[in-house]
Amino acid sequence: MNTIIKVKNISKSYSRGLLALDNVSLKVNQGKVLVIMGPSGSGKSTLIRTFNGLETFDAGEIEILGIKINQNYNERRIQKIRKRVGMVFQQFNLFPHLCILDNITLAPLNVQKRSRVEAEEYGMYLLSQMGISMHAEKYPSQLSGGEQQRVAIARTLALKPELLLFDEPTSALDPERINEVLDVMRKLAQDGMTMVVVTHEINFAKEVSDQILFMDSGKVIETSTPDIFFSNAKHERSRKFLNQLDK
Amino acid sequence: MHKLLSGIAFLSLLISGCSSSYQKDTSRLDLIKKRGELICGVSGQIAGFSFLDNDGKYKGLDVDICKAFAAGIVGDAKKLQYRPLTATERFTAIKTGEIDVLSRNTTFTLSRDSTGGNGLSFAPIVFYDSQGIMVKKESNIKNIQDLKNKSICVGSGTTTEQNINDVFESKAIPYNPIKYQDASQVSASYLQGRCSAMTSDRSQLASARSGFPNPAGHIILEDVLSKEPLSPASDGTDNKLADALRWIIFTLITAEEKGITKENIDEKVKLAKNNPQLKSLRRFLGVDGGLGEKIGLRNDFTINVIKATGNYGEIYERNLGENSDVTLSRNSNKLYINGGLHFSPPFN
Amino acid sequence: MYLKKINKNFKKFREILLLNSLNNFLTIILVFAIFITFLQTFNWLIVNSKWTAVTTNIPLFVFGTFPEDQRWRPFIWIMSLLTICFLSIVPPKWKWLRKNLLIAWIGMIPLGIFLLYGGFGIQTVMSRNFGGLTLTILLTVCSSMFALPIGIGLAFCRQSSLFVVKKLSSIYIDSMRAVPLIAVLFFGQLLIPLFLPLGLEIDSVWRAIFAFTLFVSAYIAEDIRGGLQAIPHTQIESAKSLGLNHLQIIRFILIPQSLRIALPALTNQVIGLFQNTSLMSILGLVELLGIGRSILANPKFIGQYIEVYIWLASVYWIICTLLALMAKYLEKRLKIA
Amino acid sequence: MMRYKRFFLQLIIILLFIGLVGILINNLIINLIRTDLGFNFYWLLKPASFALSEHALPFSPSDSYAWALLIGWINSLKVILFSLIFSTILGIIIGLSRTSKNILIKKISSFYITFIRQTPLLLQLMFWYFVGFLGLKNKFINFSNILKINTQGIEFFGLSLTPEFSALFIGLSVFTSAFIGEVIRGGIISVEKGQWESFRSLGLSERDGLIKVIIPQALPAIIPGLTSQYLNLAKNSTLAIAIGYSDIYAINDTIINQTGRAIECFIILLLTFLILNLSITNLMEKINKLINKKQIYIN
Repeated sequence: MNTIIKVKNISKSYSRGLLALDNVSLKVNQGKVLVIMGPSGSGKSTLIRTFNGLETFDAGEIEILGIKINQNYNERRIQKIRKRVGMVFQQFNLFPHLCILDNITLAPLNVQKRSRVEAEEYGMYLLSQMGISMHAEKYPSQLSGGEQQRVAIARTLALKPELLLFDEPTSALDPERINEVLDVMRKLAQDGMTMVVVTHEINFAKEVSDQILFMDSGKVIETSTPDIFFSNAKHERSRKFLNQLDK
Repeated sequence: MHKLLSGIAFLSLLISGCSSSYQKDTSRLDLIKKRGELICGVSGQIAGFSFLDNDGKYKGLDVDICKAFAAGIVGDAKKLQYRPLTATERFTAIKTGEIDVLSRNTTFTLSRDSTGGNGLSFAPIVFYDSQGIMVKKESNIKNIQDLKNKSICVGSGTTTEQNINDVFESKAIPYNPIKYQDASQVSASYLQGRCSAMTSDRSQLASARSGFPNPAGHIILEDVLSKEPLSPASDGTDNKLADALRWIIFTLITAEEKGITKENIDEKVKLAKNNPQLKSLRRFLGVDGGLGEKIGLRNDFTINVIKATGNYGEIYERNLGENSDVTLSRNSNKLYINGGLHFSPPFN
Repeated sequence: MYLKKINKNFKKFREILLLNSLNNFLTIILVFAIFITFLQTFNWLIVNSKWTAVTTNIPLFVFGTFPEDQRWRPFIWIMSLLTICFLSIVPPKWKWLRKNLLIAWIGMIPLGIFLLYGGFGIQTVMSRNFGGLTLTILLTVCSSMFALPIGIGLAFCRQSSLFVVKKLSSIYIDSMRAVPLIAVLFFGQLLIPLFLPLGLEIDSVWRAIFAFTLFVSAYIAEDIRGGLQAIPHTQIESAKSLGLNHLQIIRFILIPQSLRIALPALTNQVIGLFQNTSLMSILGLVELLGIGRSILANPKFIGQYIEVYIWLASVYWIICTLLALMAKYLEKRLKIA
Repeated sequence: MMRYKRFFLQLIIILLFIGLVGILINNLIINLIRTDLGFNFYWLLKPASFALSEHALPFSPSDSYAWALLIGWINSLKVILFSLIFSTILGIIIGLSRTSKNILIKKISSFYITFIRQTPLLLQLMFWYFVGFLGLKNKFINFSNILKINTQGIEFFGLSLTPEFSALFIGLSVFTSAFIGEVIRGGIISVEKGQWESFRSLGLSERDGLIKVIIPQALPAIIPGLTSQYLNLAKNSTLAIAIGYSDIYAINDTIINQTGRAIECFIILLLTFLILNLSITNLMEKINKLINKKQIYIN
């Protein structure tokens, strides 16, 4: 089985001496779903953003799809990674000046240099998969949050990525819109996509994930399967966190 | 202060020393011929001299002089571009080559002519003028003394401004100069009562008065503030062009002297060609002598010039004479044989 | 019943106009002042005004001293500009035309230069003969079209991480914004020739365009910088994570978005530029105001200041208002997009 | 590796820049020699030999060019200062009128703003001067010796102003006030709606609420806009030349005309404006700081 992500002892500190990441290591195999949980400010977002070079780190090494990066920022390698890894953000981050279809085809056309016909065809296919093909000509501001997030997922899928990163994809959505996005993510997981998801959605984590990573203050507190984590967490800190979420 | 100034001067000398290997270029005259077109700087704001008529064409004495230059140098009075210039721009425009020749009511003075001053070269005088003062009849102002502590409208940055200052200062009469950029603004604000008097060249005063609603209500005072010989100018470092301009003006004057006009020029040419004994006419019209080539023009340049504009008298009549809008009597601007000042050296 | 209705209407009227005693007073005074002004203006229009300076010179106001038999050329150009303005406001259904609108806009400059200067089969006309509204429009269109890319470039340079680039562009922008426009135009008209090697001459219209471009680009740069700062950082992050490189992010994300945000400010720049071309009348070009001054110098029209000024003011006002309306419409459309 | 690359890139840019400037200066020097213009500042000490109608300090034509420039500079400052004060007052009135509930006032002020902003300042100045003042002829306004307005200018409590100054002053003030009005309106709008509702619910009068609640909060948004309008006002004052007022630019123009020293005069003009700009910006920054300090205390 192929290892997609291999993180070895990475650390990152902010200028004030606070540690954002403290000696974090992890591994994700192909087709697996890793869910990262933890209270806010625990470094989950920082961690996931190091995977495609949006954040730098001070020590350690990351290997993504066989490409190694370390504390020395290497533009070319990071660019290689970004071409093969998709990322979905909390705030959707669609481009407001482009219509939906143009949002989706921007990267395939300019990064992968595909033909316009091919890119648009594939974009329309993805939109219909997401159930929003009727909005192709509209602009992001005319769509609801759930629809926008599905467009954002389609936009990353258009590059045919080998790994998907989700940074709290549902926390900016209205409660009734959350499921339309989670359904899409479930389907992706079933199709065998390798995913790393930062989320607070317990049900989603229980159902879909193969592994749960619990973080606090930049440290990895616990790594276990969802069954164990939710029923019988090893660590005191994890149990406290779960209790609070239940309330 | 002095130290700073001399410091800057020293620095500039130092820099200029580095590029002294510079060489003088060919004459602008050749450039004009090559271009096939003359660029003439005019005012565009003075009736009778140069102003924009309803049909969008410039007219006036200064404009006709431009035409004569174009006809003489390029051979066609239509191969001519006008560039309306403000008083401030005019000398820099010559120096930078923006225009070839300036024909814009410019007074011939030493400092403008000298290399230490504006570094121009003046063609012969095309209009003998003098500076005067115009007041309203009803104001009862009779002479300069009456203008004590009064406002006087004047065009800024002109010799007019300096002359009025010299005269009033020497007579210790305090006055209040109100300065404008355009000649038209000077007369407008005088007319509207901003100033008790306006000063300018007398020709311009007359030309302005002709356009006033009640010309008879304004008088030009007897006092003459200065001599104002108006003449076209070109770059002072370019003798070849200056020569050509000079003799084109003389052509206009000589033509009047010899009685050659726009109408009879063809006859005169025929006459000169058929009569070898008319030596001076033959030389003047370029049949003999090859005079034109000596100043870098075609031998028959005089014919082109006269055909384009007529002689000096015709130009004057057309723009300033009895039948024009301005009606200014010729006085000093007659030929010397008629008691005026215009005189041309011989075409030998 | 009827009375009640009147009373109700009156109350409404009072609510709108007369809120309290101070407002009462103000309203009455204002109504009175407006009435007087109207009466005076009307009286003047009927009795005293003479419009010959305007009416006999309309072609001069529009085309300046452009040769009479060639006036169709600037006319065609102005008309095509109007058409393209119209097309930008009310975009046509055809997608190909919409996509090529930008190219058409850029094409307006070579078209205008070709039509005005001539050559390639039509009679050449030197720029000294340009004047009136034609020259005003030429100055505005060319300067703004040149200043926009330069301004964008400067804005990015000012944000650059290279110290030298950042400092140079900051110095340029700040010092350009510190000097009066007329000084820059003066530089363009009188001093540029001194900085050029011998034999290289740029005609005065182009020097004016150059000076306007220098000046306006500094202001545009600051507007664009404001737009750039208003773009959320997450936009860049998401573009990065899609694998777009530095130049692609600038081209596809930053420039279009900052332009959209800065659009109101940019329109104001263009309107300001259009008005400021009138400064060239002090520096010897006979654009719209300059031609007005030349006409006032003609002895036939002396003293018709008010009429000429009112006429010029209304021409400027109409065109500027049209520009402003156009921009408002565009803004509204871009808000959804 | 990266750092070297960046260093060399910057070095190349600097060299290119210096090269370009060098070529231009070289051209300039060649041209100055060719046209015998030269470059020095000695002429500043020569007598100006032109008179000025408007001077705050004693001036006669035998005074030096440098002194004439100073006079011009004082004239500029005078008109800038007057217009700055008057345009601010007018601008505040316009800005508040635009937020007024009286529809008539609102419409008039918005018409005023669009009309003034949509016509060139130069044209407005000429209108004020040639039509506004010179067109008055004998019909002049006279309020019992307190305020007189006629062809000879404005007389206000014995302070007489020339028509050139008055036209420039009024033209600049009117023009700038339209822009200041917009700045003020923008500032007032930037205050949250809740603030209006809350002071009204506290029973404060509309005027008290505006002065004590809204304006202090709007000021931080107003000051930067106001600064740039003041800077524009200072720059626009150079249009004085069109209506015969002897400001710094007009005097520079006359001197260039007399001496042909275009480059030197231009340098002087630029330097003076840089100084003026810096002083206005600094002053406004101090005001800004003062306001911010006060705000902290309030908070």
